[in-house]
Amino acid sequence: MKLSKVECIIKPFKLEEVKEALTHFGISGLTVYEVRGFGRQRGHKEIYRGTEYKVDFIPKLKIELLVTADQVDDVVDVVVNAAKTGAIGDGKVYVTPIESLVRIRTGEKDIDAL
Amino acid sequence: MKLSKVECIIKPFKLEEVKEALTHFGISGLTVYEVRGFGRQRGHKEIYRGTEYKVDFIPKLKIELLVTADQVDDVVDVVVNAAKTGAIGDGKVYVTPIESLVRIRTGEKDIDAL
Amino acid sequence: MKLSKVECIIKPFKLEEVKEALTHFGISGLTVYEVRGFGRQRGHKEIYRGTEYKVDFIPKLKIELLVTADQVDDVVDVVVNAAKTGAIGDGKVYVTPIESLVRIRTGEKDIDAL
Amino acid sequence: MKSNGMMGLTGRLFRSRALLGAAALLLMAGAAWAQEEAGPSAEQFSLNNLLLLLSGALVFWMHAGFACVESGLTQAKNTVNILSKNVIIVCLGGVSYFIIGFGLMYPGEFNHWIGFGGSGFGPVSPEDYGDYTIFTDFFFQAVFAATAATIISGAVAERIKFASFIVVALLFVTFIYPIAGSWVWGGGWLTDLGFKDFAGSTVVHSIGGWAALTGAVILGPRRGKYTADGIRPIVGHSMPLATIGVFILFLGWFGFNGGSVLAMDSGAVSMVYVTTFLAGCAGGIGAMLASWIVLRKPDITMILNGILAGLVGITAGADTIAPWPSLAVGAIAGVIVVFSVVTLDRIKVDDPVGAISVHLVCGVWGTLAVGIFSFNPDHGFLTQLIGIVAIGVFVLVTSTLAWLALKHSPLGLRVSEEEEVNGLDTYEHGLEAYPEFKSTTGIL
Amino acid sequence: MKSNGMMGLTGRLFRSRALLGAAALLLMAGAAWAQEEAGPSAEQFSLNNLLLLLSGALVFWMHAGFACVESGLTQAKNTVNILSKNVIIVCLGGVSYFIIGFGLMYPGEFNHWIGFGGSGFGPVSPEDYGDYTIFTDFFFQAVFAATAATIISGAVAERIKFASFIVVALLFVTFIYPIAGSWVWGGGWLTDLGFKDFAGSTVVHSIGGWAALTGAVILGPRRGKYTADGIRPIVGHSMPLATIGVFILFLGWFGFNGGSVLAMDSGAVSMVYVTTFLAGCAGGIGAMLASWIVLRKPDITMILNGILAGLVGITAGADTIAPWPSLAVGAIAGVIVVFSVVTLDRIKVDDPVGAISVHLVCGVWGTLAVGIFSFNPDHGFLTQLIGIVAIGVFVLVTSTLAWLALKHSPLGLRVSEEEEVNGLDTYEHGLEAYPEFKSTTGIL
Amino acid sequence: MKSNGMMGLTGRLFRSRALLGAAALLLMAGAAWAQEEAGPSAEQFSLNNLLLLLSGALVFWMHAGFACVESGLTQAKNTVNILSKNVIIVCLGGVSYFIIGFGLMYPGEFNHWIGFGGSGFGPVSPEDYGDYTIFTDFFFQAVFAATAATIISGAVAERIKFASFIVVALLFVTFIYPIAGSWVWGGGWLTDLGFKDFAGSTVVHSIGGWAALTGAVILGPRRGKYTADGIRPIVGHSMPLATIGVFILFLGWFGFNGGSVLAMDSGAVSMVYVTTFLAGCAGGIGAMLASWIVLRKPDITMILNGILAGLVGITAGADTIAPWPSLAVGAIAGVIVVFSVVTLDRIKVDDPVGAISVHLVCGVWGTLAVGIFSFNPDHGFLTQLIGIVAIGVFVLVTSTLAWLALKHSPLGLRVSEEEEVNGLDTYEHGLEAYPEFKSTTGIL
Ligand SMILES: Nc1ncnc2c1ncn2[C@@H]1O[C@H](COP(=O)(O)OP(=O)(O)O)[C@@H](O)[C@H]1O
Ligand SMILES: Nc1ncnc2c1ncn2[C@@H]1O[C@H](COP(=O)(O)OP(=O)(O)O)[C@@H](O)[C@H]1O
Ligand SMILES: Nc1ncnc2c1ncn2[C@@H]1O[C@H](COP(=O)(O)OP(=O)(O)O)[C@@H](O)[C@H]1O
Repeated sequence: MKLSKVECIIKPFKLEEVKEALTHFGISGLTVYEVRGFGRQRGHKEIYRGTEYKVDFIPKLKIELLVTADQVDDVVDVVVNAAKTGAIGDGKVYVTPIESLVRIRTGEKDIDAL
Repeated sequence: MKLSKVECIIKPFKLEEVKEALTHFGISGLTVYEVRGFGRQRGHKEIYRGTEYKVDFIPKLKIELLVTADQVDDVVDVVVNAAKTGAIGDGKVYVTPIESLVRIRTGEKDIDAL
Repeated sequence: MKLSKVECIIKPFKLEEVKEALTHFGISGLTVYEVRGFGRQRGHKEIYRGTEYKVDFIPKLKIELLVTADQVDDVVDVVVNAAKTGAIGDGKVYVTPIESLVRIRTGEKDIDAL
Repeated sequence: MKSNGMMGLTGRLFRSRALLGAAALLLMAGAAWAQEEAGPSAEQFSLNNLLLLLSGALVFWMHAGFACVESGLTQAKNTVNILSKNVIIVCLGGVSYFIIGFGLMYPGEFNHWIGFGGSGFGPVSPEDYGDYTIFTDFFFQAVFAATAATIISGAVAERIKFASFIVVALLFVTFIYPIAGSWVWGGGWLTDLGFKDFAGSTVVHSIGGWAALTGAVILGPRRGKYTADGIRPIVGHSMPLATIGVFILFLGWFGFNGGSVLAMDSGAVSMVYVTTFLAGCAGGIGAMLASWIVLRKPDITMILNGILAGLVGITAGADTIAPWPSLAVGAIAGVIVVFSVVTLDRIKVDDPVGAISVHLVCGVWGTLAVGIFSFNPDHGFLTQLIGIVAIGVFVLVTSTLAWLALKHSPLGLRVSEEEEVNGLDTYEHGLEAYPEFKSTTGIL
Repeated sequence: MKSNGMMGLTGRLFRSRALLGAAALLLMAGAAWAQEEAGPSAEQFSLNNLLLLLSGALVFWMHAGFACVESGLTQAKNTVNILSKNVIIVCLGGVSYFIIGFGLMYPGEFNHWIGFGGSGFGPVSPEDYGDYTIFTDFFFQAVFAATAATIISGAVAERIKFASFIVVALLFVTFIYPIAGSWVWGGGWLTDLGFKDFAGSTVVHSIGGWAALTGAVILGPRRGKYTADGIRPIVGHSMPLATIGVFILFLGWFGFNGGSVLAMDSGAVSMVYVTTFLAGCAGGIGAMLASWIVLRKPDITMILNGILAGLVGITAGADTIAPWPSLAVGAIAGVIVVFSVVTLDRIKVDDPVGAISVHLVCGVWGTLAVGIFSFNPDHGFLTQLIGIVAIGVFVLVTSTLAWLALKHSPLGLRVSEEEEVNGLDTYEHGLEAYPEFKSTTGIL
Repeated sequence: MKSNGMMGLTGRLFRSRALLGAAALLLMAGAAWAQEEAGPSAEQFSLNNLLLLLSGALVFWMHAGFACVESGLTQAKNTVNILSKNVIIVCLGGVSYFIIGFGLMYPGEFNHWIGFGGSGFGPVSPEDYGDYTIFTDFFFQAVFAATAATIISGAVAERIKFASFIVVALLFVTFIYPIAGSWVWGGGWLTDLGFKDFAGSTVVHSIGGWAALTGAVILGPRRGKYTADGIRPIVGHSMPLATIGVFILFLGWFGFNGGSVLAMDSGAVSMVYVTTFLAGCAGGIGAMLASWIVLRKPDITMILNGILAGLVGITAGADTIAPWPSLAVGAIAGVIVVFSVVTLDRIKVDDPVGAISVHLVCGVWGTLAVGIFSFNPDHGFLTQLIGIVAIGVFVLVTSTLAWLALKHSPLGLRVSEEEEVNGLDTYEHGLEAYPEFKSTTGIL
């Protein structure tokens, strides 16, 4: 079966909820990146020693999930539901195809490596 | 329309310039990762308490941009122009296809989610 | 020739070995991300001021390699061999296709940009 | 103003007299005290001032310790807030104590409940003031006062508005602390009763601790700390900061207790150094063992709290509890603090740094310990209990009123959910504690 | 050599005499001073030495404070550089002051403009030297000297070559500071004039500040600070470091000012402690209010600068400005520093840590404040102004020459663009301050 | 118990007598010492106590310095472990020295090889004890003892089990250090021989250093340090921490050496301050130059080690080496330490923080330096050598036995490979030093 990579940019304080929703759903693992980003939500102004400046980049987390192609839609739903606050800056979920996967420990391939 | 992910490894001090060029071009958002890498540029030697050692990994930033397929070429040009110093280690820009995209806040899909 | 992106989640202390194996193999560069993840290996319990809690996320490194399609299998093998400890949590290697690549410094494209 | 000084001294003499009596009993007071009644010799006067000024400087230094402990044991996103509170409280405390607190705490002749001796002090003859100059007296007292206010800061951390904290801390250091303090050290009714609190297990630590308790309760816990699934620890962001802070506080305590002898009486001061040192050490050991046995790991935050617990514990009787029993006082405090921290969490009182356990609980323990271990037969358990309760009730009531008044004022007490989640630093201070992308320092 | 010691003392006596006169006026000097003229009693002599040695140790400690403040308020990529500068300047300052500076600053009998009393000191009778031993004298003066050099370090941070900084700092601490210092404290022409600078608002802080100003101007701003779009702040990388630094400096200031009484005169020393404490506190409050009102946020870096500003401000008159006016001196300094920081940025003088505003601007303010607030009628505004200008011109000229000479020497002054962008630590020191991949500590 | 106190004094008098003799020789002892034999005046007694108590507080403060240096120069993943070791060793050291060490080190009349004067101390007359109270004596000695144990901690860092370290450190501070110490400072056979070690280049630093050496050798190097390709440096995680630590230690050294005069003798104490200051400065300069020239970069970790090396170097003779030669002693120590660090790495003795080079190698150098530079003709190179060898052999043997016994006990000595690779903090302490995802502080 084909595999996909689901990447989710979320608000940091949502990590715990998203993780629990995904574990509950039954994903086998995930990887988290600390990132900073901007989009609609454009950062805020700060003042340092009298000078105003824009902090463009807002701390976000990226969650990366390897899943089988048939799980993708459900996984995306789970993340969207768990990560949503309704406020600007909630983030994105995007999916890319995976050509192959290997588990380092055992050498198992593709779906067996999940 | 199809979407693509443009990933750019750049020198950290170029972030501001690249960000401004991209904003000016009109991208809707971006995400930044702190990474370390090496390529042609192989790090430098340092000395710690009398022993010389090679610091292989040089701090870089990765910028990740989700754009429509027809924007890809222009975006790559914008980044290449803004990030170029002409010196070794300037970095790479590479493009991967995206299967789908969702905006967490609204559930909008694909191009609407940008 | 087509290019691929090989992503490897490994145990942090294996970085040096993997890097050396890859350099020896002849890859032209790589990029490292600091990440945290979980899978089979589920983190550990810690106690803070009397309360037990689970630290789910274990520090890992992600190595990202751009290689030509015909190198992929060998590169994966090299990484798997160098990164393996045989213990749970050794990580994954997965491959995604790349549409295009540019070297910022020179504007060289695709395989020339490696 | 001069008479105020002289009167202020009256109160303080109760401290040194009680001390001298006790010390004399066991330490066979020699030539040094003979001169006491007639006023100290010129050199003894200088020695007293030197001791108190340097001790005061060490007590001042404790504020750096509080700043480090509190920021180390809280999250990085609130660090600028914590640091700002600790820095500004010293500044505000010093000035307000000069204008009001000092006159309120040492009012001279007064009704033994409340009195005011005037603001600041004018030109007075330093030599006529007593065992040390009025400047020395003020300085040593002022750094104590600010300390008491700082205790509150940790317990209400990560959720209180900066401006609101400033208001409450100011009320506290200007009115609540000095009035309660005047009862014990200013010649008030607890002095009359024979209540013994050498350097402030109750007067400084418990008073601060009671206000910390009411604040923590009225504010409520930090979001996400107590969930349906149980307690979710919110881990402090830097153990080196917390550890440095405790070393600073331990060092400062030699000034806190050693200076509270209020005279360079070698026997008393040096015994106080020893009991303080041993109790602090025993507190650390007690907490390590308790956390290792009960919690299965030697939790460094507990060891650090344990050291402070031992120090708070010995503070009431550092001059009248002998070295061997001081080990017991400290070790018990170290064990108490571990159980207190756990218990407060069970009853959902959220105290990020353990301030209530260290300062209130062990402050009470230390004050009672005088009734148990003092070698001065005048010190009674019951008197100690009365003092603890009286001061506890007073501070509970007044601080609750202060917190509630502010809560219902337009200013309010607690930051918004958004601010709490994203960190107080960005919202209230417009600055992060560690603002760098580690690698983009090339441009930032 | 012994006579050098004795002569060095002559100069220093001007300080203590002026002090004593003023203090006596208001403080009704008692028995302690009666012995002064005949030489102190054995115990008074010991007391003086003890005060000065411990005060000197506290002043030494200020170097840790400078290191923390400067590294906290600059970028992580230059941290090893800043730390190295601060560490080595103490070492070099101490040794060079021993060999040259001390003899230049306290030359004994001299033409009141410049003189040299010799290198180091041989075996002398400590008792015959005066109010304290020559060793004590040297130690206390040497830690002061290194302080003055450290002030420069912050203003030129993040762009100066390590070797070049060492050369200029050495020239400064070896020649510029001691010569200007000899005019005021060494019995020179400004002593004769009645110029009053108790502990060095001008002699230490402004002197350092002038050299910092010329350095910052000649070096030019850091790349990217002033752009076509306006000022782009370069945010300091660690607020805890900066805050700890200010606490250290505040503590050290009790030694700086308290020790400058140069005798354990209880009235004077304790008053100095109080005025120093109050001015520092008021400085912090003034800066907080100014930044909150004018800049809309209580900027912690401004509060920290404000505390230092208040301390610098009171330093010239800590012994002759009474406690109430010391509040004014400090608060005004705190407000001044906020506006000065903003103004320097407007005129594109890039001072990463605010050293010029704190030490130069508030040093000038403090020296003038003596002319306004001193309770000693001998202190005149005009005399103060003359001293400020004279020393200002001297240091401006000499330090400019030093900076320019170095700039046009083969060594050069400023690092390359590449080095500045990537950080001085990697290039000049071959080591990063925080070198770890956080998670790969398994292998690194 | 009292007699124990009196006897303990006997031993200590050797130190002050030796000192006084030497100082008198060159410093023309004045009125102050005349009273010595008849017992000090009341004020002199107070002065002595004040000096020793404050000096002891400064020595206590050195533990904060060790904690900072050691955690700064090791990896983040082992930071909680290092901090815990440093904190608990003070606590355990203080208590065990009270119960056993003090009585063993100052046993009173004894066979000059080993004796025990009893546990703790009961109520004694502080005035009858000697030049200072028994409390003062104990406090000053206890903080020294804990220091010696802390030296070991750095050399065995990042691989030793927490519990095993505690056991060895306790054995060391309770038995090995006091017994060896009694030979030199307790009136033992090395005192008789005329061996001179003013404040402990050998007694504190080398003793700690020998135990550090045996520990580092028996434990073996950290994994990955010495590979087939050569040495792979394991870089310390925070240079600011390391630098702050050295400033703390330098400050503490004024108490360490200054207090070791054991009396407020102005000439001696102030000279000790000067020689200590100059040697520390010269050590930093020496190491900077050596590392710049030989290693091509001014390595800040070498500068920091160099300062400590200079301080360790002057410690044996701070009171009998004049200021000029103290510069030489320090500078040579600074150069030695650079070569020693490099050499130890060559022979694969893995000492993460340079403790062996600083404390052992420069401790030996400092003790020999007395034989070379002392102005007291009684001090001979040979006697110094005998003392060094005797104590070296004793500590080598006993500490080796202790390490080996523990290694072969069920407890074991070294953590598992897994633990070492992933960091001791998670396994042994269940807590990371910097536990935050920087950006998820919203939930953690
Ligand atoms: N075009 C984009 N490319 C890459 N990342 C993006 C893009 N747009 C948004 N992001 C990421 O998603 C985060 C949230 O996006 P934003 O537009 O602010 O909110 P929302 O998704 O609610 O409209 C950003 O902080 C950024 O990290
Ligand atoms: N084959 C590769 N795979 C992944 N990342 C690479 C690869 N080659 C280079 N990089 C990344 O790009 C950065 C710059 O590459 P480098 O070859 O040094 O310079 P240039 O692109 O100017 O030739 C590296 O530091 C690394 O992060
Ligand atoms: N489904 C997944 N999606 C994304 N990352 C994963 C996934 N499964 C595992 N990982 C990553 O790989 C690491 C190792 O996986 P784990 O299952 O613990 O060990 P192993 O690969 O040996 O079975 C995890 O910590 C996580 O970072």
